[in-house]
Amino acid sequence: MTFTLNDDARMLKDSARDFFREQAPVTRLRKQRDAKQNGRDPELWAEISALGFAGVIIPEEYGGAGLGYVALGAVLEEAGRTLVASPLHSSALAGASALLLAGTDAQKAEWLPKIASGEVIATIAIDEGAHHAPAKSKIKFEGGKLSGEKKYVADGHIADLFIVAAADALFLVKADTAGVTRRELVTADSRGAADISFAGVAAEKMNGGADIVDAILDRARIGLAAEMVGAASEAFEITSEYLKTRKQFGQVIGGFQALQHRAAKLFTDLELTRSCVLAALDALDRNANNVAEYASLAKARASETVHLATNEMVQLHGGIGMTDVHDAGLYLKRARVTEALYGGASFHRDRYASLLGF
Amino acid sequence: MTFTLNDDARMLKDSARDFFREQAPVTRLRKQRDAKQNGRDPELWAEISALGFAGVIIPEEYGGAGLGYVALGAVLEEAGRTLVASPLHSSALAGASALLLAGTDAQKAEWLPKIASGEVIATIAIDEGAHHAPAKSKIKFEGGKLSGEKKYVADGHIADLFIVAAADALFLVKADTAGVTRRELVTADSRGAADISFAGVAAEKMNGGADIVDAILDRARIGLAAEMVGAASEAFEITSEYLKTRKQFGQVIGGFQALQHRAAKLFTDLELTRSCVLAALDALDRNANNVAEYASLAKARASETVHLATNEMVQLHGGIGMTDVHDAGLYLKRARVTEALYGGASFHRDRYASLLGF
Amino acid sequence: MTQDLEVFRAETRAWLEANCPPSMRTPMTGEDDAVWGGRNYEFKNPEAKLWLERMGAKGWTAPTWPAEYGGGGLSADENRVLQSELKKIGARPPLFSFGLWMLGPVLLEYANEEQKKEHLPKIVRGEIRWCQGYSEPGAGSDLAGLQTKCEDKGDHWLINGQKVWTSYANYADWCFCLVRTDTSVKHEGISFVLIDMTTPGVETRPIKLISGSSPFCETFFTDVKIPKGNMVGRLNGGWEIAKRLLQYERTNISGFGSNTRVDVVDLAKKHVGLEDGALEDRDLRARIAAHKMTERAYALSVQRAQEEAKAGGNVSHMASMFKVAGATLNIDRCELMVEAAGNRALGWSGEGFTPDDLATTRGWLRSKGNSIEGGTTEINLNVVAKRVLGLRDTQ
Amino acid sequence: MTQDLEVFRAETRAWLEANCPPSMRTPMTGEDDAVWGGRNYEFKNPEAKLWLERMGAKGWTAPTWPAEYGGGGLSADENRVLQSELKKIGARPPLFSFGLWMLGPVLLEYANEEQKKEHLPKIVRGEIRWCQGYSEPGAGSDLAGLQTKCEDKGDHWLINGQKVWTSYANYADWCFCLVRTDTSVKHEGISFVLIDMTTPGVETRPIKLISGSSPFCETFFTDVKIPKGNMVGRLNGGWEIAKRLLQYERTNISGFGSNTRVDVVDLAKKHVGLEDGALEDRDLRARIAAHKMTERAYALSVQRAQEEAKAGGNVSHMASMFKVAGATLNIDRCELMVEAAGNRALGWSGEGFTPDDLATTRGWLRSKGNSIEGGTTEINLNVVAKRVLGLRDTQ
Repeated sequence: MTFTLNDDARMLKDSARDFFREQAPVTRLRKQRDAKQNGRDPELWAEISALGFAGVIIPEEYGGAGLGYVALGAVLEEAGRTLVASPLHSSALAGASALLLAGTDAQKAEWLPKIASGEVIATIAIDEGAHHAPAKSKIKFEGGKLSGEKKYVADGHIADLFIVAAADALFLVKADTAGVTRRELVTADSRGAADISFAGVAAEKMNGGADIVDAILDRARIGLAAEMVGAASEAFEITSEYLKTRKQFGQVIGGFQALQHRAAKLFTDLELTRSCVLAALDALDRNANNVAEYASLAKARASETVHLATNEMVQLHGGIGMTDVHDAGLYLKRARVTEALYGGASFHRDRYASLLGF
Repeated sequence: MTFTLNDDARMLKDSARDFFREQAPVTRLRKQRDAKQNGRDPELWAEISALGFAGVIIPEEYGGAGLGYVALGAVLEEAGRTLVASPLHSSALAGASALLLAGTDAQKAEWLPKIASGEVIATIAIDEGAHHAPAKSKIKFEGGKLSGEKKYVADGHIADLFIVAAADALFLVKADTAGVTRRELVTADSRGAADISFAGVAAEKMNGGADIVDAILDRARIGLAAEMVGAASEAFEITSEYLKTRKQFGQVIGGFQALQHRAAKLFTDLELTRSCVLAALDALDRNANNVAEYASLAKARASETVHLATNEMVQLHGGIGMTDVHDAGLYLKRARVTEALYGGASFHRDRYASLLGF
Repeated sequence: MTQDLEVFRAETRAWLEANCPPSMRTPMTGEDDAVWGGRNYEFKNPEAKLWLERMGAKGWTAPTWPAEYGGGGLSADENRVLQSELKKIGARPPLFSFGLWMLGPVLLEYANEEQKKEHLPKIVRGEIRWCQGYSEPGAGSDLAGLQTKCEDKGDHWLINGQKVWTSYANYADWCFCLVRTDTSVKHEGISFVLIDMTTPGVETRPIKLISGSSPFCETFFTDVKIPKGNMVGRLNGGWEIAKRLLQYERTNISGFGSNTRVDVVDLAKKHVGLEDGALEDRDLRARIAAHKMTERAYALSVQRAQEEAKAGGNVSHMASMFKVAGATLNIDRCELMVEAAGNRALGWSGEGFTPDDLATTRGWLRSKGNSIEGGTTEINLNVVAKRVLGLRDTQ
Repeated sequence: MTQDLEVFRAETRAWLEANCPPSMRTPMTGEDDAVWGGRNYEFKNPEAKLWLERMGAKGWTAPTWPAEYGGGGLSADENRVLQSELKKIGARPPLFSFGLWMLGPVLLEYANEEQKKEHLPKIVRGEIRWCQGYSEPGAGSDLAGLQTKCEDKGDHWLINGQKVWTSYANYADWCFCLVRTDTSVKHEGISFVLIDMTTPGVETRPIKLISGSSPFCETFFTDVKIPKGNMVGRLNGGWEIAKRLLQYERTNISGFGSNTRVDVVDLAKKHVGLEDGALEDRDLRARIAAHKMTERAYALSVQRAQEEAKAGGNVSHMASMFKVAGATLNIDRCELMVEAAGNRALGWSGEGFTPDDLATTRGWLRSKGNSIEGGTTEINLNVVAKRVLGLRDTQ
């Protein structure tokens, strides 16, 4: 196991950091939101794709860079820092993972190059109710036709391709297929999503059963956890800076011991979570046999950490943190969405306990 | 509902406070322990009984004072403050409650006067494994003979009379009956207890079924919660005093904001719990229809509060709090025992949720 | 005495029966149903206007204030009878008002006769809507660091500065305001003044919160002239009044938690589901149970404090404790609601979410302010530690 | 290079095979199996003595210390090979020693040649057992407030004062000790000295803990004379050494959590039981799951820090963070164990409880000290806030 980025990943991370800081800082999300784009920013996605970020885990034979999950995780972490609204996670990580793990040769050949180039936006459609419960899917597939409903599909409102999970199977559905109805959701994180219904829709079955559904979800969870660690880190650093500059009672508020202790605890929590996420990404690249454990560990802890970091961000900023003009609210809202996606801390504690046999 | 003591209860509380502070301060427990009495202190029990504390809830017709649970709770709270080791809770509250609720007229007439005078020590025998699970009792009663095992019976090593709970029935067993074997337990709180086995023992059935078992347990829980609030209050006050006197870095440590905030939170928690316990005691005297809710509320919160108060007591005293010569350890140990008895916070959260229908 | 009370109860009941309009006996459906009064207030429901006028005329919007200032002049016992009768018919509060909750009590204590006569009756009748000018951009938790200047110009005071977090200043008629009258000292250089918001030089700008609502404003004072008679209490004596008023505010805000319309248990049952009578997510269930216990503990503690206050105990020092506990409770409640509602509580607007879903999300975001407004949780913990527990710095 | 390492691995494996006695390849069954060495140490097992002698002779009790001071003289890579081979055969540590963990590294950095030659080899071979004289009754968290006086008497130092929390001082041969050599300043008036515990005027008194064990002592120095050569580093330069040593101590204590013999999950399965493969108490189950996650996160973080240290990163500032996290983790673990074991973990002694039950109770009580010894959690949070995060008082 290693926690250290190799040279390729390091370079990728640096270029991602530079690009997102310059071209997609939080003000860009704010602009998208105020223009009611609900996460639509094709220009930004084109730029991101042009930098190769959409093909990081896709092998070179399919037009990607074949650099693996550690590398993509590094990019997602940087994207998380500035709350970049793009289908990087849903398409370049979750969608691509689904095709890599469950795609037939023909499906891979058809879709992976387009995902790598950013031409096609893919996403995975998992949940069917208010909560994450993949094993309880009611998706039906009979005679080549797929029926059922999916809720809160991330980037579902802009995706071209859905990978639809049943309890023990996966299906490819093009978004423009007859019988697909999507209701766009205007979401709290200003990224958008969709509820989607499939009424006897033409669909292609993919390889694999429940195990593969789980394996794909674990990749989605770990990748999202990387984004969450990025957001939590940035939230922490902004807050920490504020503690050093805001004065009350004649001194910077970072001098107050109660706040110092809270900051120190948050920092510790963040560092512990970072180790889990790095280890989980590494486990994917190593093809470790306990990826499921790492995934639940990373997603549960990242959920709690980003929750704490963003709540402390609001509270320690005081009144200004409650105003819309400050970024704290944007971090808080995105955090809440990522906490819920692909299972929250509660779901993953339960799963972790089961995996450990108790 | 009222939170205010009436004159009788107020007088009783004051006399209990004076008596325990003078005759049974923590040093008395320490002496008992060092002499390996394991909770045996017949002299102290005689004094306590002489003051009428053993008969507070027992009606005058049976030789008691008939003052009710609020009054007895006030005495238990004071006993909790100085960690008084006596069968006050197990006999005067739990045992007496069992006879009052489930005793036949003959059983009441035989035992209540003796419990009120302190001549007989009664206790309830509930748990059969490591955890509180009254509904899962395996006690058998056939042909007037009782069989089964009870674990960690509070004051079971000194009791004269056991009220043995089955899942849906209660039995009176005299401790000296043939077939009763008790193994004395030397416990962390220096109060002692016993594991008891009943091998076809002559027993008298009492009135009532599972409901009455529950009702008796609720009284035991609420009374114990009163003792716990007393211990938590004293632990808090001792700690608070220490914060005002111990100096480090040229100032009293109570001046450090991180400690101030922890003390303020603990105080708030304690006050909220106190309200629950007072309301629960009052609900018993009012014969309210939601005593079960109050009991789980009071026991769960008292468990968490006394846990926090005693842990903070050790931590905020620093090294000295870890030494045997300081009282912090004694509070911590008694707290842990009371937390577990008659169901801990986890058990009562579960029960509370069930009572509230979710 | 008791007999008098029973007479009073009968009369009250009869009067309410005759005077409380039918729609005012139905539960409020949202914040929009709250009547705030004031010069420019537009009643959405004519019966709400009638109800306010009738209650205001009797002084029952402020039942225990002296009748000479427009109040109801009731004893504490009579007021309890009135409140119980109001509750019995499910009557809506006729008026929501910072004048009633916060300013009135301090005017009664600190204002001169003329000021009381001028302002209290209008508060009672809901004719003037008040806002509070306390915090400033550089003076939040450190309120006494405020800099809004108030200069003595002989025949008037001249005010220059900026306030922030003035609740509904854009709707308010008057503002009670802390100003600096001496820059050489801190707490002892603060005074308490009343400002007509229509005075030239007063400007307000609403602040949009992360929840999307705008219940607060920035308020700017540029060369604002106010009469000398608009200072309450003595020159440089404003800090004492400010502290007293903060107690009223904290007591008020800490009550937020009880204003629940949707219960978290119901929400969880709906979105999470039951299995053998227990919420399927046992982890969430345990945390909701713990929360419901704290909620009950809080409610019982408020009841206990009221009982102790009634018995003559001094419970004013508990305001900070209740403020902290109440804010924490409501924040936890909103978090659990969002968690229970899952992805249905991640919406912002549009048809994809029900109004209840959206209210859960917005309410969750709004709740984050509870531990900041009316004194942050940190400041209130300082107060509990120092004033209640007696822990003090030696420095 | 890699080939050299493989040669080293083969040689090491062969040596261990030939020299590690059979009983030293079995897991330790308790604290009693730990070998602490020293002048008066009595080995319970002759093979333990043999194992220490053999390892000590090779310097492998301190593998990376220079060979000239009795150490193994291994490179970091060679040491990793050695450790992995030791782990492979399940070898017990030949020696537990504050000399190895704490004093040795600072002697290597700060001591003069004579001191190194005198003390380091004896530490390596376990001939001298050391204790630490740091805290005093009036100087706990505020360690620099220490008052034990050390006066220059020309040809010797004269020491008077009292230390507390000296680990196993009653068994130790020598003590490394912080003393005050200048009363006019605080941190700059402290020196670091070495004291032979057999010197007249040294007395120790064991402290009984709430767990019943006595791993610490009070130590009294009354007119204790020590040679001038026993001061390490410069006069009044002891605070720097003290801080460095505390880092070693914190790293050391924070490792407590990993020393688990009974797993909390196994204990819970035994005492709580499973239902459909899940612990019956779902509330406890969720909390154990969260704890197991933190435990894993902590272990991964230690691994990461080691990797970063190996790559040349400066991770010494993380000692305080790991100390806090490690102590919290172990305290939580012990709490969960006691909760899982229910009334079986409420015993103190006697036949009513199994030795494992009693170990759970005693271990739980002992764990409460983890957040106090080696710098309290509060002090270490201060350090993280100030030194790692750069949050400082402006005062």
